[in-house]
Amino acid sequence: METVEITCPDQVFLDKLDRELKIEPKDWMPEPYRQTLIRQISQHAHSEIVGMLPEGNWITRAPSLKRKAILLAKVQDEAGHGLYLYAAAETLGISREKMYQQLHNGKAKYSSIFNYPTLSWADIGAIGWLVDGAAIMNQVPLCRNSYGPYARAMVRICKEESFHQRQGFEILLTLSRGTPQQRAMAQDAVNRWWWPSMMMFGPPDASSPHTQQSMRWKIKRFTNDELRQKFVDICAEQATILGFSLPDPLLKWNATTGHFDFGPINWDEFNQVINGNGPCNKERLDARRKAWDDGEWVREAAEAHAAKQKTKAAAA
Amino acid sequence: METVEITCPDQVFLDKLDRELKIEPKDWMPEPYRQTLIRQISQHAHSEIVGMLPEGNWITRAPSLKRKAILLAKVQDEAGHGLYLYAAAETLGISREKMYQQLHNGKAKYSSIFNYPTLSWADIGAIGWLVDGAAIMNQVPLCRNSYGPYARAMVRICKEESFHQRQGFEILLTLSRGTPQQRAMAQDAVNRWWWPSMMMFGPPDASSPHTQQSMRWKIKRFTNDELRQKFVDICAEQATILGFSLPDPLLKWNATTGHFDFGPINWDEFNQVINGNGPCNKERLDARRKAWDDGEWVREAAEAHAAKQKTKAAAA
Amino acid sequence: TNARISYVLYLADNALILGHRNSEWCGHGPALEQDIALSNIALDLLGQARHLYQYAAELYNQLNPSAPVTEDHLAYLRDVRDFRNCLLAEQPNGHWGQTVLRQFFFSCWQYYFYQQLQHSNDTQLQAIAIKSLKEVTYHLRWSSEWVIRLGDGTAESKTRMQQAAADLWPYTHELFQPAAFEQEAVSAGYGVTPGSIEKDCLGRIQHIFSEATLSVPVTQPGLHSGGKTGVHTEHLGFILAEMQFLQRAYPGSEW
Amino acid sequence: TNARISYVLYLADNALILGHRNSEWCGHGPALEQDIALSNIALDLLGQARHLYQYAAELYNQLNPSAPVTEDHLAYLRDVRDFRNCLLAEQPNGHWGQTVLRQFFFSCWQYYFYQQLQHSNDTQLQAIAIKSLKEVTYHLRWSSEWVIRLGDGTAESKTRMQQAAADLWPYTHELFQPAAFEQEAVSAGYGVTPGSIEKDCLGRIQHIFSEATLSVPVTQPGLHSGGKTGVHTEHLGFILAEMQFLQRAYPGSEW
Repeated sequence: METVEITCPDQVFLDKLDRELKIEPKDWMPEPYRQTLIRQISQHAHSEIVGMLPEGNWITRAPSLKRKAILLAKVQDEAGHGLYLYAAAETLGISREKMYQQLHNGKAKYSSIFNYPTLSWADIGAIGWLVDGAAIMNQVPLCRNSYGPYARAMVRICKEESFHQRQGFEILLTLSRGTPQQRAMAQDAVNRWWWPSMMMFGPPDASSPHTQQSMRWKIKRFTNDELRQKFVDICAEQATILGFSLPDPLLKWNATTGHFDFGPINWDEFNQVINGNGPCNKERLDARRKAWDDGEWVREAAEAHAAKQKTKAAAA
Repeated sequence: METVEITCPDQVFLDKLDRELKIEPKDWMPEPYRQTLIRQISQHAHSEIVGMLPEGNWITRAPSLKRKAILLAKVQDEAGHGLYLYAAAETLGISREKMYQQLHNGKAKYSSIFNYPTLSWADIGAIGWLVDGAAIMNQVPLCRNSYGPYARAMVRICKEESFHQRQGFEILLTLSRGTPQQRAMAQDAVNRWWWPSMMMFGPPDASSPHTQQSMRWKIKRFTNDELRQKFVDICAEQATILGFSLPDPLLKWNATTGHFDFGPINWDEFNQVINGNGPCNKERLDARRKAWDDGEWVREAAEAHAAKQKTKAAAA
Repeated sequence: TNARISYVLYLADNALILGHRNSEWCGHGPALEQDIALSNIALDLLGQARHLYQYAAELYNQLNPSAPVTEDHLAYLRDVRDFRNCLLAEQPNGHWGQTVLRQFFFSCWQYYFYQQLQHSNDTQLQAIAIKSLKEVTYHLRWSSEWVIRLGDGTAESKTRMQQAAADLWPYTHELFQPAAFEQEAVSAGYGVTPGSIEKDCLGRIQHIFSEATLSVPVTQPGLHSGGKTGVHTEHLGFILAEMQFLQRAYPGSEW
Repeated sequence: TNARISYVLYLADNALILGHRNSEWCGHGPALEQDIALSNIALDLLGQARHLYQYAAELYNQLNPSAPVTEDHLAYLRDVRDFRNCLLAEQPNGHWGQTVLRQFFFSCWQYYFYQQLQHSNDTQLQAIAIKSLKEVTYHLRWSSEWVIRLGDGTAESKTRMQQAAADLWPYTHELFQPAAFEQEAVSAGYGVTPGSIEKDCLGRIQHIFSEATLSVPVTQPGLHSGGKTGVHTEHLGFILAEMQFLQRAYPGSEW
């Protein structure tokens, strides 16, 4: 008589996590893990799509043909990232339409940074340098996250993002070597985007209740504060190269900790923006809703045409 | 027994015309006279309204605050002219809505000149000088036309139009004294607006079948060709003052006739524009239709509110 | 005097940008009479802007006599971050209801503001306030009437107005939050304390909204501000690109 | 060589302005996939424009070595009357169907045009034609598919497409009417006779329209032309005001 070993699925799942194996769509996974991933991946996808808007705002006004081509290609890349991520989320059993619905009705969030306006060309540089910089800091560890489709999407995304970040840095570098007006424009952009970028890492660990669970599930690899500190350390150095200051009088090298100290973040502002009261929340959502609504007849026609073709093919 | 003299109304009407008395709304008038007036006055009103569009196109781009104020006031005056004229036409038993309908469905015409685009700031000067100039030439005799309300509207309009014409001339004069680029801009505008302005007087007398009847009715006082010749004579002189040439190699003083000779007019182009194939016919009508359609809920709300107020007043 | 220039530019930019927005309607209004009325308001605002820019240029030229500027320099050669107008003024026209409501909120503020500015110790500002107040009184009446008409019109118009109120209301707070140059203006006796007119404004808005059967939105002063220090919405850049094209493309020309 | 510069600028402006229009869709397309596809076409056109402007600048600088220009001078510092693009390219995006139809008409023309230009005796134009043709072949296929899909889709989409065809068709004639610089280009052997590709274009359009169950509008060549000599529609001025703002506002800067 043979003995049959029954392993409970939960244990298989945790075992895989421990052995740094990927969870794949057909694998069993705990429902809260699935829900957390859906929330996070779709939020990330929405961020890519909404993130097209503030930068897209300067495509028609880019100051040279070369910059115009680079910017257009970049914003297009973001659409591509959105595609990868929606596809990854779909493997968890949610449709793209459903995710859009949640975006449009305000149930799903997106990165609050995109609720700030782009006011000058230098903002395109500052977004590349700071916003993409912060994004990469968040995303590189995600390449090793436990859910296979998400991790693979992140690998492709990170490669492009670091390219974007260098482009942003290069815009600022060019401005830093330009006329006094250009330098002022760039410093102003850095001033406006610095603190919102710092907020991109999310609330401080002390008020981030889900962090522990996400780390256990290997969705998250570092805490918000750890990543934020890394970001500050890198940016503080790079700002020197650019010759711009960061708008934080408390920013200072701390030889004891081996890190830069920095001033307090205005979490009240962060919460306001998250809750819909940022400078551009309404514009961003309105633009997305309008694109979707305006596209309805197009999607319907495309479906109708495809159905006709199918019928024809079947008849033939 | 007294004898009753019965005068047939037709005779009273013609008698009035002969004595240069005005026909008033309550007076009897022949139906064709009424119809001709409705057609002419509404066409004139529509021209004012559609004429707001090509010039309105430069309000947001006027090159100085003073020019912006002058242009805005001018376009606003045209709306005022439209109002006077619609009101004059309404005295003949047609509603403004009906006239709009005829404009929007293409049944009613408007001056074909407004189907050309305004491409530079100098066009605003050229329109003032040439288009308003031609309009005045047409309109001054209309101040003496036989229909009272129309004649009185024209008196007010002519006063403002000649003011506009001077403003246009002054724009061109300023450009003529400006940079080489500005002079070129102005010459180009004159080149583009000259022939369409010449067409504003309508087809040559030989192919203008209604002229005789209109002159008998004292709606018209001069023939198309007479007015056109007057216009050429004046403009040829003024062009010299401005230092611009008119784009007609055959334009030449003729000592025998005491007038300027001029080259042949492209009536084929004129007919194309009249028949809807001008450069901007579609844009102009679309803009008017859109304004009307977009305003529907506003007009409905205003009526509903007025009705409520009336009910309240009656109840009080 | 730098603060004084900022102060005057703030008032000038407000008038220019809202006048510009209104002028976009010219030829496209819901009825001829309204086309004319709104163009009139645009013209009044443009006139106010000119007086203010002329005064600002005068102040500027006293400080920088070697490179004198004109009203047109100030209107046409400053970029977005130098404009100080409130964000309300630059919001898109939207439909007619949004335009008249934007005008109502703005005129309401201007009305109480100019009433106070009449007592400025700066005689030029005083004179501009007195002259402008007559115009603004009419703007306020006209826009109030339209708010009432559309609020208390049809079901559709009421819905549209209530939505417009929700959209525009967050931009009203900024008008009552003092910028540094306003605080200096108050200390020096030529400016108005922004907060001092908030109660009157709110009262007037409540009164008109109640006649219009509309409810006044409730929001907290938040992030829909920054115009006074040049942090605008994304709309202003497009306004300026269009408005300033000729002056930028043909520098130094007379028009 | 002046005619050659005009010729190259005509081709460059066509590509730039249509690319610009397409790029306005970026972030606003009916679906992500389409957003990406149209941005790709915009990028291709922008790339073509750059090659052409660079060549035009080279020709120009040979004539005027003392004041050399770059691709950016040509794109950013000419005003409306100097742009030579066809009027079709500058027409507003309208709805998605209008945009894809505009692209179809244009790509159809570009496809047959570049096929001929491959035989230009100007080696630079030849090279640009060969490179561009690969891209345009894809644009033509993509836009054809969309015309078919929307024409033979729902009743609504068919109506919209037939209306779009009526609106855009009058602007197609211009492409086949020779400007003076084109006649010179043909005589000198580096250009394409515009009329020579009309039949092929029309045939292709008829074929695709028939698959799309749409009828080809019938209009005579008329007054919807002038782009080649700088007589544009009123749209181009607004495109340039926006596009050129930074170069105009901050002259002589590196970006």
